[in-house]
Amino acid sequence: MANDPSEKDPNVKPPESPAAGAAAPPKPAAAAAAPPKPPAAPPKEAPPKPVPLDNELVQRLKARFGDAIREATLDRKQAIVLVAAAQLREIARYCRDDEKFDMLADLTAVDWPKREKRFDVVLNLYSFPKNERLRLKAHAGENEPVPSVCEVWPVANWLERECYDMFGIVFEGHPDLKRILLPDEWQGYPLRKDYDILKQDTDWVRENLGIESGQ
Amino acid sequence: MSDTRTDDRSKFGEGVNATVLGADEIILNMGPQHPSTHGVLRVKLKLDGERVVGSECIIGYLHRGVEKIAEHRSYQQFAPYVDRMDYVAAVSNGLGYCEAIEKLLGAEAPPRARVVRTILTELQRIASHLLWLGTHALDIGALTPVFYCFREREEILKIFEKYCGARLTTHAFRIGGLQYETYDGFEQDVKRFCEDFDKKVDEYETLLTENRIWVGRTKGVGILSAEDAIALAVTGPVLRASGIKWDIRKAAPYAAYDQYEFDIPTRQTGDTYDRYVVRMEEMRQSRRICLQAIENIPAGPIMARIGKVLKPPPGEVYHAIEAPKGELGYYVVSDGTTQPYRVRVRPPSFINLQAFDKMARGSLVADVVAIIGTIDIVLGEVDR
Amino acid sequence: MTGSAASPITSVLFYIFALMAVASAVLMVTRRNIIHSAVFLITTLLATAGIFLQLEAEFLFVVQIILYVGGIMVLFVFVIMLVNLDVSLHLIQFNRQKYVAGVLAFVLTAQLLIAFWVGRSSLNLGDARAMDPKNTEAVGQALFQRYMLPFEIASILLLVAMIGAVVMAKRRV
Amino acid sequence: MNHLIPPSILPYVLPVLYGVVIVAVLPLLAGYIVLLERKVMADMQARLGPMRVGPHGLLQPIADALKLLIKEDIIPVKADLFLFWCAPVLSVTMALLAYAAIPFGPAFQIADLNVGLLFILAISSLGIYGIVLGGWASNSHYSLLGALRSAAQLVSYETAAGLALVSALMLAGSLSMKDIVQAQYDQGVWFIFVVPVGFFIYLVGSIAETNRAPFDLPEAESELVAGYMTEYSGFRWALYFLGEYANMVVVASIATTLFLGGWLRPFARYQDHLFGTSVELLDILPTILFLGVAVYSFWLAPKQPVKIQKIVMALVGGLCLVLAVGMAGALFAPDAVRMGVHGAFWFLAKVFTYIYAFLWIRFTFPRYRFDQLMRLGWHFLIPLALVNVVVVGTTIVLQQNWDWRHPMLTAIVTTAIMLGVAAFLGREDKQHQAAVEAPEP
Repeated sequence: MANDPSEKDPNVKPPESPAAGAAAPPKPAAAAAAPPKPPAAPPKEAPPKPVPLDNELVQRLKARFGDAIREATLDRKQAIVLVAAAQLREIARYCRDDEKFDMLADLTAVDWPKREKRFDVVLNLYSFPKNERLRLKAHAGENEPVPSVCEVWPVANWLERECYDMFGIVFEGHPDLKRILLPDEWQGYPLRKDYDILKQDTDWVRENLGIESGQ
Repeated sequence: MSDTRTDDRSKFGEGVNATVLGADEIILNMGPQHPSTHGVLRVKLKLDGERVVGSECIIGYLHRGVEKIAEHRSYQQFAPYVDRMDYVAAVSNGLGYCEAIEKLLGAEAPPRARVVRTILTELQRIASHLLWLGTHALDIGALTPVFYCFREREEILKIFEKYCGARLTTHAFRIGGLQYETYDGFEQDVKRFCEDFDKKVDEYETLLTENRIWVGRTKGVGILSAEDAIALAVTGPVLRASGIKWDIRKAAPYAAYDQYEFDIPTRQTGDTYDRYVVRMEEMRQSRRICLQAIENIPAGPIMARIGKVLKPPPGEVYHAIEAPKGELGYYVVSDGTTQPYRVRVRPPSFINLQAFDKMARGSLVADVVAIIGTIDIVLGEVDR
Repeated sequence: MTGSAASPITSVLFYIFALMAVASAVLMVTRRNIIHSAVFLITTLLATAGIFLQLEAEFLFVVQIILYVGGIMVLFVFVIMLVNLDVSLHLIQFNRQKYVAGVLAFVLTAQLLIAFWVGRSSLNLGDARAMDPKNTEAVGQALFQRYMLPFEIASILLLVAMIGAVVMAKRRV
Repeated sequence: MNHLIPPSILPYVLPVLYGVVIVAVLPLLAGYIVLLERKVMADMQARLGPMRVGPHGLLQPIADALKLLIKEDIIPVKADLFLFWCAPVLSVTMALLAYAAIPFGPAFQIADLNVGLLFILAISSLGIYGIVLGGWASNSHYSLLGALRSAAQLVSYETAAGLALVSALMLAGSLSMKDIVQAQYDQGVWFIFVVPVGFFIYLVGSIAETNRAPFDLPEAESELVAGYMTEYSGFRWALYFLGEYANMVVVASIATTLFLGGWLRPFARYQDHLFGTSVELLDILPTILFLGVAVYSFWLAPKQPVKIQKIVMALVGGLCLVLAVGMAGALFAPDAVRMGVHGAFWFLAKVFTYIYAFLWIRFTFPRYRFDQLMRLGWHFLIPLALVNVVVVGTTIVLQQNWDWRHPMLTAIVTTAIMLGVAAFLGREDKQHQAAVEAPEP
């Protein structure tokens, strides 16, 4: 039943997943031309457009890490900083020690299969002294290991294990990287866009029950 | 924050490698079917005699892949799934999700909806804490409080049932506001409940707070220092019991919390007894909020004008609320279609449970039950 | 209850208890399972306690039960359970000197019988005189008045033994 | 009628008769104590308790017994059959054997041994075997661990309870239960008022000795599940249960005899006569009680939903009426009968209040952890009991040699000393607690 996700050709996509509509690279900042405004139904308050962000925090980061800080945007009044995956751990340690972001609220990933570096590793930080939130994002390719931030925030231990379990992102430097929610011998990474539930079911049914399709 | 600090912190990370056993250590397996693990949680304890030397929580027995389902549902269709995660506090799950999507849309629920949402969420917090108190006391051996707690919780569930027809997985809110207008007599019911609830909390306190055996079983058990709490990103009553005065309802007010004043109970030592005191005090504060809220529920519409088909422009948002267990966050990425591209739930129980290993080390086997109870986890939310 | 000691009921009781004591003693020795032999040892002790009771020496009956069966034997059973000795079940119990043992046993029993036979006249098994009802007080008086010194020495000895045990068993903290 | 029975077994007839009565009544009594416990527990937890089987659940014990009889009897594989069978039997026989020396009434006692109390202590100390052998025979690691723990608990609390009884014994001067009650009658005061700390220690010790909450650790420990009883099912398990409740009644009757004045009516020496008849004022209390219960159950009878329950409730009413008449009749009967009937009533009333205290404590206190439990036993109760024995001893010597004649004053002084000692021991326990609280990093 080992449907190795990598050799699947992209067009076998679940019917109801979005078609080429969102083909434009969804990085908000780069999509300069926002998609055509939704038909003006009753006057709805549209959210503020994502806008490049340039406050002192971003300047300090740029001064410190130079081009490792790829972009900084403000989407719906929330600061997002895109960083290079390689320096993720140093930037994380800097954010915790000097910028006082002492709590890693959440660490997760988003799968954009059409990009060459398909995964977004997203870190939501929070600072108790400054009562501020910051979101670090890093792009990671399919089999490209991401530096683990376990030493910086110990809570990342389970969060990174869940990311590995759901997306297959390998966090190098993690003390005990193995699946956390799914059984250890599980094949495939469910939250990847090309992990098709329907195909999973038909494979299993065909293999174990010998009938064509369970639907 | 010198670097040396990080070295000792890294020792949190390594799970108990069960194969390496000390001289007379044994592995004790608790769960997944166990009377006091609050659901299907399996804990592998490494014991040296009676003392717990290491522990590893094995979870995932209740994993339903909610986040994968979200990618194949429209925004409104996914709302009922949110109730099934922390099924003990379904209303606050719903509030978190609806407000996250409203932020994504840039919409804002009308004032009346925000006030009613606050009342129902606070009632749900009381109900969740009551269930915690009942089962926690039962695990430690006090047979009576569980029946008192469920008697009060029943009153709250009746109010939910009258309002939206369901008691547990209520799906009470809609994106943009409320579906149902409050039934007439809603204010009187809430007032009657809040009126005599204070006396009821005193009843529990007389049963437990000064009870020498209760104090003996909870004081000094499962200690979590403030520094460890922040390092492990523990939130909610567990964090406040370790001495950090932080509550999202005050730090980043949402719904109508900025209109009412209430205080945040905190304690210093961060042991099971402190978490008990913090949660009891939180119930009283929630009652205070409800009483202030039902004084004047503003008139006006209960639904924002966001139309039937929701197509939020591409982008992402992270919205966090103060659920009874801690910070419940929703990270929603939209790609402009009617279905969310990615919904990530930041589950307080899952992250608080990771602190179990730190709390359980050095304690006795009999305390493990008390420690699991004091973290107040719900496996639906841990496994998602 | 000062019924005459030699009434039929009590003598019947005596034979029952005596038989029980001997039978369980034999059973105790022959059992392979440790716990079974411990249980039979307890029955032997209970049987001897029964004989004390039948002689209306209640205090001795009660002391026998509290001390031996309720105290010492509990520790025996504890030790047996904590140190599970099922390894000993597989050892062969008896070595090959069966014949030598048999001869020795025969010689010993022969001597005993002869001794009984010769001295049978002095064994006047008169009726067992019932103890006077106040025997508990008598025992108390004897212990604390006439034999005060030996009693104190014995208690100090026991105390020393207890402290020694505690010191040895204390976990090297 | 005496000439019918051959003289040699005459002294044995009455005790055997009493024995049969007790052994027959006890399982029923144990069953109804279980019902009482469930009803009291329900009442304390704002609910109703068993209501379905018979009116207000009155037939519940019979239903339980039947259920347990027909339940499948599972014996674990490789269990030690002989021991597996005899462990519950052992624990029940030991509990029943202890009734031999308990004086239910002035005449209603199987055997008035002059070492009565010691006999009961000896027999109840044999109860440990029922538990230990049961744990060993069920061939499961957890039940063995549970058995050893409860045995350790029993052994350590037996000492404390024994020492507490010694303090009451010294006042009575004799080991025979009848003499103890007689001494309380002669001294005109129940021993609970003279040595209240002794009573308190015995209360705690007896709760621990019968393995009841908050000391029911072996059965309720989370990973031991049900302690030594886990592998038992069906009637074997019911035997253990019967043993526990019989033990509870034994312990209650010891406390009643020694501290609450056995079959003595409260203010036993208060001879005020009612309207000049030979009836003492307080003697009519039992009759009033039973009359009240009878009226209440007759009032309840028509309200029962099901017809059969109406009949049963009416029957219960009738039974209480008969008892009331019996109590009243005994007033005018010859002295021996009156003393017997009323004595038994007062004895049972006190036993039930003691058991009610057991139930009350069970539903208000959470469970002790095993190390706290042992520390309480060894560091607090036993030293306290020892000091209590010494203090009571000195007061008695004072009274006999320098005829110190104010009993009330001595009681107050001794209690004050004891409370001081208790506080000291409590403080030491707290320091230990603080030491545990800051475990080594």
